[in-house]
Amino acid sequence: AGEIKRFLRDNGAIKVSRILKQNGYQISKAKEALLHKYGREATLDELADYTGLCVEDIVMATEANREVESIQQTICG
Amino acid sequence: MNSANEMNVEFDSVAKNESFARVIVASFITSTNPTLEEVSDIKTAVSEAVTNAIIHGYEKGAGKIWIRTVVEDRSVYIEVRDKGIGIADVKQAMEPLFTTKPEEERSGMGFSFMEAFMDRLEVESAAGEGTVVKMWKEIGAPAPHYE
Amino acid sequence: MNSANEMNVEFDSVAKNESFARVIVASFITSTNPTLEEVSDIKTAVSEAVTNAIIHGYEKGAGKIWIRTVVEDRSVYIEVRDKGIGIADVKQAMEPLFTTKPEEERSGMGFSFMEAFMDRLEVESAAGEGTVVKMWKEIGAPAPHYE
Ligand SMILES: Nc1ncnc2c1ncn2[C@@H]1O[C@H](COP(=O)(O)OP(=O)(O)O)[C@@H](O)[C@H]1O
Ligand SMILES: Nc1ncnc2c1ncn2[C@@H]1O[C@H](COP(=O)(O)OP(=O)(O)O)[C@@H](O)[C@H]1O
Ligand SMILES: [Mg+2]
Ligand SMILES: [Mg+2]
Repeated sequence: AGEIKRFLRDNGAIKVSRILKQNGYQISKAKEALLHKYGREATLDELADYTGLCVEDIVMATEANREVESIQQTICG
Repeated sequence: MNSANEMNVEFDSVAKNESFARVIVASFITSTNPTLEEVSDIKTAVSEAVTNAIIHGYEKGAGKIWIRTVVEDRSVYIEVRDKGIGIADVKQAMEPLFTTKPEEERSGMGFSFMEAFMDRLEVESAAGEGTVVKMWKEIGAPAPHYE
Repeated sequence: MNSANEMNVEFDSVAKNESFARVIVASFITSTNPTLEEVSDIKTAVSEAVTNAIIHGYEKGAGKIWIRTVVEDRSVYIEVRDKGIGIADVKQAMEPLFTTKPEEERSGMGFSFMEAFMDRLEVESAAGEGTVVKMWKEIGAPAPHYE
Protein backbone atom coordinates (compact mmCIF):
# COMPACT_ATOMS: atom_id res chain seq x y z
CA ALA A 1 0.00 0.00 0.00
CA GLY A 2 2.92 2.30 0.77
CA GLU A 3 4.18 1.70 -2.74
CA ILE A 4 0.85 2.62 -4.30
CA LYS A 5 0.59 5.75 -2.19
CA ARG A 6 4.06 6.84 -3.20
CA PHE A 7 3.19 6.20 -6.83
CA LEU A 8 0.01 8.25 -6.54
CA ARG A 9 1.88 11.04 -4.78
CA ASP A 10 4.63 11.13 -7.41
CA ASN A 11 2.04 11.02 -10.12
CA GLY A 12 0.19 13.84 -8.39
CA ALA A 13 3.24 16.06 -8.58
CA ILE A 14 3.09 16.11 -12.37
CA LYS A 15 2.27 19.55 -13.69
CA VAL A 16 -0.96 19.85 -15.62
CA SER A 17 0.91 21.74 -18.32
CA ARG A 18 2.98 18.62 -19.05
CA ILE A 19 -0.03 16.30 -19.28
CA LEU A 20 -1.74 18.74 -21.65
CA LYS A 21 1.33 18.71 -23.89
CA GLN A 22 1.42 14.91 -23.95
CA ASN A 23 -2.29 14.73 -24.71
CA GLY A 24 -1.83 17.33 -27.45
CA TYR A 25 0.72 15.13 -29.17
CA GLN A 26 -1.59 12.11 -28.95
CA ILE A 27 -4.52 14.13 -30.29
CA SER A 28 -2.61 15.41 -33.32
CA LYS A 29 -1.58 11.84 -34.18
CA ALA A 30 -5.20 10.68 -33.79
CA LYS A 31 -6.39 13.54 -35.97
CA GLU A 32 -4.06 12.46 -38.79
CA ALA A 33 -5.00 8.79 -38.46
CA LEU A 34 -8.73 9.53 -38.57
CA LEU A 35 -8.37 11.93 -41.48
CA HIS A 36 -6.70 9.09 -43.37
CA LYS A 37 -9.38 6.59 -42.30
CA TYR A 38 -12.50 8.70 -43.05
CA GLY A 39 -11.18 11.12 -45.67
CA ARG A 40 -12.55 14.03 -43.61
CA GLU A 41 -11.87 15.83 -40.34
CA ALA A 42 -12.82 13.79 -37.26
CA THR A 43 -15.37 15.20 -34.80
CA LEU A 44 -14.54 15.66 -31.11
CA ASP A 45 -16.55 12.54 -30.24
CA GLU A 46 -14.55 10.47 -32.72
CA LEU A 47 -11.27 11.86 -31.38
CA ALA A 48 -12.39 11.09 -27.83
CA ASP A 49 -13.26 7.51 -28.83
CA TYR A 50 -9.93 7.02 -30.56
CA THR A 51 -7.69 8.53 -27.87
CA GLY A 52 -9.65 7.52 -24.78
CA LEU A 53 -9.59 11.16 -23.63
CA CYS A 54 -12.76 13.09 -22.75
CA VAL A 55 -13.80 15.96 -25.04
CA GLU A 56 -13.03 18.53 -22.33
CA ASP A 57 -9.44 17.29 -22.08
CA ILE A 58 -9.14 17.46 -25.86
CA VAL A 59 -10.31 21.07 -25.85
CA MET A 60 -7.87 22.00 -23.07
CA ALA A 61 -4.95 20.16 -24.64
CA THR A 62 -5.38 21.79 -28.04
CA GLU A 63 -5.51 25.19 -26.34
CA ALA A 64 -2.36 24.45 -24.32
CA ASN A 65 -0.51 23.46 -27.47
CA ARG A 66 -1.72 26.53 -29.28
CA GLU A 67 0.01 28.59 -26.60
CA VAL A 68 3.25 26.65 -27.00
CA GLU A 69 3.06 27.16 -30.74
CA SER A 70 2.56 30.89 -30.48
CA ILE A 71 5.43 31.23 -28.01
CA GLN A 72 7.71 29.37 -30.43
CA GLN A 73 6.59 31.64 -33.24
CA THR A 74 7.46 34.72 -31.22
CA ILE A 75 10.93 33.42 -30.42
CA CYS A 76 11.69 32.52 -34.03
CA GLY A 77 10.06 35.56 -35.63
CA MET B 1 0.74 39.41 -12.95
CA ASN B 2 0.27 39.82 -9.19
CA SER B 3 -3.11 41.53 -9.23
CA ALA B 4 -6.25 39.49 -8.71
CA ASN B 5 -8.02 38.00 -11.70
CA GLU B 6 -11.76 37.34 -11.43
CA MET B 7 -14.41 35.56 -13.46
CA ASN B 8 -18.13 35.03 -13.04
CA VAL B 9 -20.06 32.48 -15.02
CA GLU B 10 -23.77 31.68 -15.14
CA PHE B 11 -25.12 28.50 -16.72
CA ASP B 12 -28.22 26.32 -16.82
CA SER B 13 -28.83 23.76 -14.10
CA VAL B 14 -28.48 20.64 -16.26
CA ALA B 15 -26.26 17.60 -15.76
CA LYS B 16 -24.28 18.11 -18.96
CA ASN B 17 -22.97 21.43 -17.60
CA GLU B 18 -21.12 19.69 -14.74
CA SER B 19 -18.14 18.91 -16.92
CA PHE B 20 -18.28 22.44 -18.35
CA ALA B 21 -18.08 23.82 -14.80
CA ARG B 22 -15.03 21.68 -14.05
CA VAL B 23 -13.21 22.77 -17.21
CA ILE B 24 -13.80 26.49 -16.83
CA VAL B 25 -12.55 26.50 -13.26
CA ALA B 26 -9.57 24.33 -14.23
CA SER B 27 -8.65 26.57 -17.13
CA PHE B 28 -9.14 29.78 -15.17
CA ILE B 29 -6.68 28.65 -12.50
CA THR B 30 -3.91 27.50 -14.89
CA SER B 31 -1.99 30.70 -14.11
CA THR B 32 -1.29 29.24 -10.62
CA ASN B 33 0.66 26.41 -12.33
CA PRO B 34 -1.05 23.60 -10.39
CA THR B 35 -0.20 19.92 -10.33
CA LEU B 36 -2.57 17.34 -11.73
CA GLU B 37 -3.54 16.43 -8.19
CA GLU B 38 -4.37 20.00 -7.23
CA VAL B 39 -6.53 20.49 -10.32
CA SER B 40 -8.22 17.20 -9.70
CA ASP B 41 -8.97 18.21 -6.08
CA ILE B 42 -10.51 21.48 -7.24
CA LYS B 43 -12.51 19.81 -10.01
CA THR B 44 -13.90 17.29 -7.52
CA ALA B 45 -14.96 20.05 -5.13
CA VAL B 46 -16.59 22.07 -7.93
CA SER B 47 -18.35 18.95 -9.21
CA GLU B 48 -19.83 18.18 -5.81
CA ALA B 49 -21.06 21.73 -5.32
CA VAL B 50 -22.58 21.96 -8.82
CA THR B 51 -24.20 18.52 -8.52
CA ASN B 52 -25.75 19.63 -5.23
CA ALA B 53 -27.17 22.77 -6.87
CA ILE B 54 -28.69 20.68 -9.69
CA ILE B 55 -30.02 17.77 -7.63
CA HIS B 56 -30.89 19.36 -4.28
CA GLY B 57 -31.12 23.10 -4.99
CA TYR B 58 -33.32 22.89 -8.09
CA GLU B 59 -34.41 19.26 -7.64
CA LYS B 60 -33.49 18.65 -11.30
CA GLY B 61 -35.84 21.42 -12.48
CA ALA B 62 -34.87 24.56 -14.42
CA GLY B 63 -32.59 27.09 -12.74
CA LYS B 64 -29.35 29.03 -13.05
CA ILE B 65 -26.05 28.28 -11.35
CA TRP B 66 -23.31 30.87 -10.79
CA ILE B 67 -19.60 30.25 -10.26
CA ARG B 68 -17.28 33.04 -9.22
CA THR B 69 -13.53 32.40 -9.20
CA VAL B 70 -10.81 34.75 -7.98
CA VAL B 71 -7.13 33.96 -8.43
CA GLU B 72 -4.40 36.02 -6.77
CA ASP B 73 -0.86 34.72 -7.08
CA ARG B 74 -1.36 31.08 -6.11
CA SER B 75 -4.50 31.52 -4.01
CA VAL B 76 -7.75 30.24 -5.47
CA TYR B 77 -11.21 31.26 -4.27
CA ILE B 78 -14.33 29.60 -5.70
CA GLU B 79 -17.99 30.38 -5.03
CA VAL B 80 -20.83 28.16 -6.30
CA ARG B 81 -24.27 29.73 -5.96
CA ASP B 82 -27.84 28.68 -6.66
CA LYS B 83 -31.25 30.25 -6.04
CA GLY B 84 -32.87 26.91 -5.26
CA ILE B 85 -34.69 25.58 -2.19
CA GLY B 86 -31.84 26.26 0.24
CA ILE B 87 -30.84 24.34 3.36
CA ALA B 88 -32.69 24.77 6.67
CA ASP B 89 -29.98 23.21 8.86
CA VAL B 90 -26.55 23.81 7.33
CA LYS B 91 -24.61 22.24 10.19
CA GLN B 92 -26.54 18.97 9.87
CA ALA B 93 -26.26 18.98 6.06
CA MET B 94 -22.47 19.22 6.33
CA GLU B 95 -22.17 16.15 8.54
CA PRO B 96 -20.51 13.17 6.84
CA LEU B 97 -23.06 10.69 5.43
CA PHE B 98 -26.00 13.05 5.96
CA THR B 99 -28.27 13.10 2.89
CA THR B 100 -31.90 14.00 2.25
CA LYS B 101 -31.96 11.89 -0.92
CA PRO B 102 -30.92 8.37 0.17
CA GLU B 103 -33.20 6.87 -2.51
CA GLU B 104 -30.92 8.27 -5.24
CA GLU B 105 -27.79 6.54 -4.01
CA ARG B 106 -26.41 9.83 -2.77
CA SER B 107 -23.51 9.13 -0.46
CA GLY B 108 -23.98 12.13 1.80
CA MET B 109 -20.24 12.78 1.37
CA GLY B 110 -20.38 15.81 -0.95
CA PHE B 111 -19.57 18.45 1.67
CA SER B 112 -16.97 16.14 3.28
CA PHE B 113 -15.18 15.86 -0.08
CA MET B 114 -15.24 19.64 -0.56
CA GLU B 115 -13.75 20.01 2.92
CA ALA B 116 -11.08 17.36 2.32
CA PHE B 117 -9.97 18.58 -1.10
CA MET B 118 -9.99 22.30 -0.37
CA ASP B 119 -8.24 24.23 2.42
CA ARG B 120 -11.39 25.89 3.69
CA LEU B 121 -15.15 25.59 3.12
CA GLU B 122 -18.04 27.84 4.10
CA VAL B 123 -21.71 27.27 3.31
CA GLU B 124 -24.34 30.02 3.51
CA SER B 125 -27.93 28.97 3.11
CA ALA B 126 -31.44 29.18 4.53
CA ALA B 127 -34.69 27.46 3.55
CA GLY B 128 -36.08 29.10 0.41
CA GLU B 129 -33.07 31.37 0.00
CA GLY B 130 -30.71 29.40 -2.21
CA THR B 131 -27.21 28.29 -1.30
CA VAL B 132 -23.70 29.73 -1.57
CA VAL B 133 -20.69 27.43 -1.21
CA LYS B 134 -17.35 29.23 -0.70
CA MET B 135 -14.06 27.38 -1.07
CA TRP B 136 -10.43 28.39 -0.73
CA LYS B 137 -7.26 26.59 -1.80
CA GLU B 138 -3.59 27.55 -1.83
CA ILE B 139 -1.73 26.07 -4.81
CA GLY B 140 1.79 24.80 -4.11
CA ALA B 141 1.11 24.31 -0.40
CA PRO B 142 2.45 21.08 1.16
CA ALA B 143 -0.02 18.29 0.33
CA PRO B 144 -2.48 17.66 3.17
CA HIS B 145 -2.34 14.29 4.84
CA TYR B 146 -5.37 12.13 4.03
CA GLU B 147 -5.96 9.17 6.33
CA MET C 1 -30.86 17.22 -25.43
CA ASN C 2 -32.69 19.41 -27.97
CA SER C 3 -33.44 22.38 -25.75
CA ALA C 4 -31.15 25.40 -25.78
CA ASN C 5 -28.25 25.57 -23.36
CA GLU C 6 -26.94 28.99 -22.36
CA MET C 7 -23.97 30.41 -20.49
CA ASN C 8 -22.86 33.89 -19.57
CA VAL C 9 -19.39 34.72 -18.38
CA GLU C 10 -17.83 37.94 -17.13
CA PHE C 11 -14.06 38.39 -16.79
CA ASP C 12 -11.41 41.07 -16.46
CA SER C 13 -10.07 42.83 -19.54
CA VAL C 14 -6.51 41.49 -19.38
CA ALA C 15 -4.51 39.70 -22.07
CA LYS C 16 -4.12 36.44 -20.14
CA ASN C 17 -7.90 35.96 -20.19
CA GLU C 18 -7.94 35.61 -23.99
CA SER C 19 -6.97 31.99 -23.72
CA PHE C 20 -9.55 31.47 -20.97
CA ALA C 21 -12.24 32.98 -23.22
CA ARG C 22 -11.33 30.58 -26.03
CA VAL C 23 -11.42 27.55 -23.74
CA ILE C 24 -14.76 28.31 -22.10
CA VAL C 25 -16.50 28.88 -25.41
CA ALA C 26 -14.87 25.79 -26.91
CA SER C 27 -15.81 23.61 -23.96
CA PHE C 28 -19.36 24.94 -23.85
CA ILE C 29 -19.98 24.02 -27.49
CA THR C 30 -18.64 20.44 -27.31
CA SER C 31 -22.25 19.15 -27.25
CA THR C 32 -22.50 20.14 -30.95
CA ASN C 33 -19.78 17.56 -31.72
CA PRO C 34 -17.58 19.86 -33.82
CA THR C 35 -14.34 18.99 -35.61
CA LEU C 36 -11.12 20.53 -34.28
CA GLU C 37 -11.22 22.83 -37.33
CA GLU C 38 -14.64 24.12 -36.34
CA VAL C 39 -13.47 24.57 -32.75
CA SER C 40 -10.43 26.44 -33.99
CA ASP C 41 -12.56 28.71 -36.25
CA ILE C 42 -14.74 29.63 -33.28
CA LYS C 43 -11.74 30.16 -30.99
CA THR C 44 -10.15 32.48 -33.56
CA ALA C 45 -13.33 34.54 -33.86
CA VAL C 46 -13.69 34.76 -30.05
CA SER C 47 -10.02 35.72 -29.74
CA GLU C 48 -10.34 38.56 -32.21
CA ALA C 49 -13.46 39.93 -30.52
CA VAL C 50 -11.94 39.69 -27.03
CA THR C 51 -8.64 41.23 -28.17
CA ASN C 52 -10.59 44.13 -29.67
CA ALA C 53 -12.43 44.67 -26.39
CA ILE C 54 -9.13 44.72 -24.46
CA ILE C 55 -7.06 46.81 -26.88
CA HIS C 56 -9.62 49.13 -28.47
CA GLY C 57 -12.63 49.04 -26.13
CA TYR C 58 -10.73 49.56 -22.88
CA GLU C 59 -7.43 50.71 -24.44
CA LYS C 60 -5.64 48.20 -22.17
CA GLY C 61 -7.13 49.78 -19.04
CA ALA C 62 -9.36 48.07 -16.48
CA GLY C 63 -12.78 46.84 -17.59
CA LYS C 64 -15.08 43.85 -17.76
CA ILE C 65 -15.83 41.68 -20.78
CA TRP C 66 -18.96 39.54 -21.13
CA ILE C 67 -19.45 36.49 -23.34
CA ARG C 68 -22.87 34.92 -23.85
CA THR C 69 -23.09 31.60 -25.66
CA VAL C 70 -26.24 29.76 -26.66
CA VAL C 71 -26.17 26.28 -28.16
CA GLU C 72 -29.24 24.64 -29.69
CA ASP C 73 -28.74 21.32 -31.47
CA ARG C 74 -25.76 22.14 -33.68
CA SER C 75 -26.28 25.91 -33.86
CA VAL C 76 -23.88 28.13 -31.96
CA TYR C 77 -24.51 31.77 -31.05
CA ILE C 78 -21.80 33.88 -29.38
CA GLU C 79 -21.98 37.44 -28.10
CA VAL C 80 -18.87 39.36 -26.94
CA ARG C 81 -19.67 42.59 -25.11
CA ASP C 82 -17.66 45.44 -23.60
CA LYS C 83 -18.56 48.77 -22.03
CA GLY C 84 -15.54 50.53 -23.50
CA ILE C 85 -15.18 53.53 -25.80
CA GLY C 86 -17.37 52.11 -28.59
CA ILE C 87 -17.10 52.61 -32.35
CA ALA C 88 -18.39 55.76 -34.05
CA ASP C 89 -18.46 54.34 -37.60
CA VAL C 90 -19.11 50.58 -37.47
CA LYS C 91 -19.27 50.15 -41.26
CA GLN C 92 -15.81 51.67 -41.70
CA ALA C 93 -14.36 49.70 -38.74
CA MET C 94 -15.49 46.45 -40.39
CA GLU C 95 -13.69 47.14 -43.66
CA PRO C 96 -10.70 44.86 -44.28
CA LEU C 97 -7.38 46.47 -43.25
CA PHE C 98 -9.07 49.36 -41.45
CA THR C 99 -7.43 50.00 -38.07
CA THR C 100 -7.19 52.94 -35.68
CA LYS C 101 -4.02 51.50 -34.09
CA PRO C 102 -1.53 51.01 -36.94
CA GLU C 103 1.34 51.80 -34.55
CA GLU C 104 0.65 48.56 -32.65
CA GLU C 105 1.04 46.32 -35.68
CA ARG C 106 -2.69 45.70 -35.73
CA SER C 107 -3.57 44.15 -39.06
CA GLY C 108 -7.03 45.65 -39.36
CA MET C 109 -8.26 42.13 -40.21
CA GLY C 110 -10.02 41.22 -36.95
CA PHE C 111 -13.59 41.74 -38.18
CA SER C 112 -12.70 40.12 -41.52
CA PHE C 113 -11.50 36.99 -39.67
CA MET C 114 -14.67 36.87 -37.58
CA GLU C 115 -16.70 37.12 -40.79
CA ALA C 116 -14.65 34.43 -42.54
CA PHE C 117 -14.64 31.92 -39.69
CA MET C 118 -18.25 32.32 -38.64
CA ASP C 119 -21.44 32.08 -40.72
CA ARG C 120 -22.78 35.48 -39.73
CA LEU C 121 -21.49 38.56 -37.88
CA GLU C 122 -23.28 41.61 -36.52
CA VAL C 123 -21.66 44.51 -34.66
CA GLU C 124 -23.63 46.97 -32.54
CA SER C 125 -21.77 49.98 -31.24
CA ALA C 126 -21.77 53.75 -30.85
CA ALA C 127 -19.14 56.18 -29.55
CA GLY C 128 -19.06 55.98 -25.74
CA GLU C 129 -21.58 53.15 -25.62
CA GLY C 130 -19.44 50.02 -25.65
CA THR C 131 -19.57 47.32 -28.31
CA VAL C 132 -21.50 44.09 -28.87
CA VAL C 133 -20.24 41.54 -31.39
CA LYS C 134 -22.78 38.83 -32.33
CA MET C 135 -21.67 35.73 -34.18
CA TRP C 136 -23.48 32.64 -35.47
CA LYS C 137 -22.15 29.32 -36.70
CA GLU C 138 -23.79 26.08 -37.76
CA ILE C 139 -21.69 23.02 -36.81
CA GLY C 140 -21.53 20.20 -39.35
CA ALA C 141 -22.38 22.48 -42.27
CA PRO C 142 -20.37 21.93 -45.45
CA ALA C 143 -17.05 23.74 -45.05
CA PRO C 144 -17.17 27.26 -46.51
CA HIS C 145 -14.94 28.00 -49.46
CA TYR C 146 -12.13 30.40 -48.56
CA GLU C 147 -10.50 32.13 -51.53
N1 LIG D 1 -27.29 23.45 -3.16
C1 LIG D 1 -28.09 22.83 -2.26
N2 LIG D 1 -29.40 23.16 -2.15
C2 LIG D 1 -30.20 22.53 -1.27
N3 LIG D 1 -29.79 21.54 -0.44
C3 LIG D 1 -28.50 21.15 -0.50
C4 LIG D 1 -27.59 21.77 -1.41
N4 LIG D 1 -26.38 21.20 -1.23
C5 LIG D 1 -26.52 20.27 -0.27
N5 LIG D 1 -27.80 20.24 0.18
C6 LIG D 1 -28.32 19.38 1.27
O1 LIG D 1 -27.22 18.87 2.00
C7 LIG D 1 -27.23 17.45 2.01
C8 LIG D 1 -25.82 16.91 2.02
O2 LIG D 1 -25.13 17.22 0.83
P1 LIG D 1 -23.91 16.29 0.38
O3 LIG D 1 -22.92 16.24 1.50
O4 LIG D 1 -23.39 16.77 -0.94
O5 LIG D 1 -24.56 14.85 0.23
P2 LIG D 1 -25.52 14.30 -0.92
O6 LIG D 1 -25.50 15.22 -2.09
O7 LIG D 1 -24.95 12.96 -1.26
O8 LIG D 1 -26.91 14.21 -0.33
C9 LIG D 1 -28.05 17.06 0.79
O9 LIG D 1 -28.64 15.79 0.89
C10 LIG D 1 -29.10 18.19 0.76
O10 LIG D 1 -30.16 17.94 1.66
N1 LIG E 1 -14.51 46.47 -28.97
C1 LIG E 1 -14.11 47.58 -29.65
N2 LIG E 1 -14.17 48.81 -29.05
C2 LIG E 1 -13.78 49.92 -29.71
N3 LIG E 1 -13.31 49.92 -30.98
C3 LIG E 1 -13.24 48.74 -31.63
C4 LIG E 1 -13.63 47.51 -31.00
N4 LIG E 1 -13.45 46.52 -31.88
C5 LIG E 1 -12.97 47.07 -33.00
N5 LIG E 1 -12.84 48.42 -32.88
C6 LIG E 1 -12.38 49.37 -33.92
O1 LIG E 1 -12.45 48.72 -35.18
C7 LIG E 1 -11.18 48.73 -35.81
C8 LIG E 1 -11.00 47.46 -36.66
O2 LIG E 1 -10.96 46.29 -35.83
P1 LIG E 1 -10.22 45.00 -36.39
O3 LIG E 1 -10.83 44.63 -37.71
O4 LIG E 1 -10.24 43.96 -35.35
O5 LIG E 1 -8.73 45.50 -36.66
P2 LIG E 1 -7.55 45.83 -35.60
O6 LIG E 1 -7.95 45.27 -34.27
O7 LIG E 1 -6.37 45.14 -36.17
O8 LIG E 1 -7.42 47.31 -35.55
C9 LIG E 1 -10.19 48.88 -34.67
O9 LIG E 1 -8.96 49.43 -35.12
C10 LIG E 1 -10.93 49.80 -33.73
O10 LIG E 1 -10.85 51.14 -34.15
MG1 LIG F 1 -23.81 16.04 -2.90
MG1 LIG G 1 -8.76 43.41 -33.91
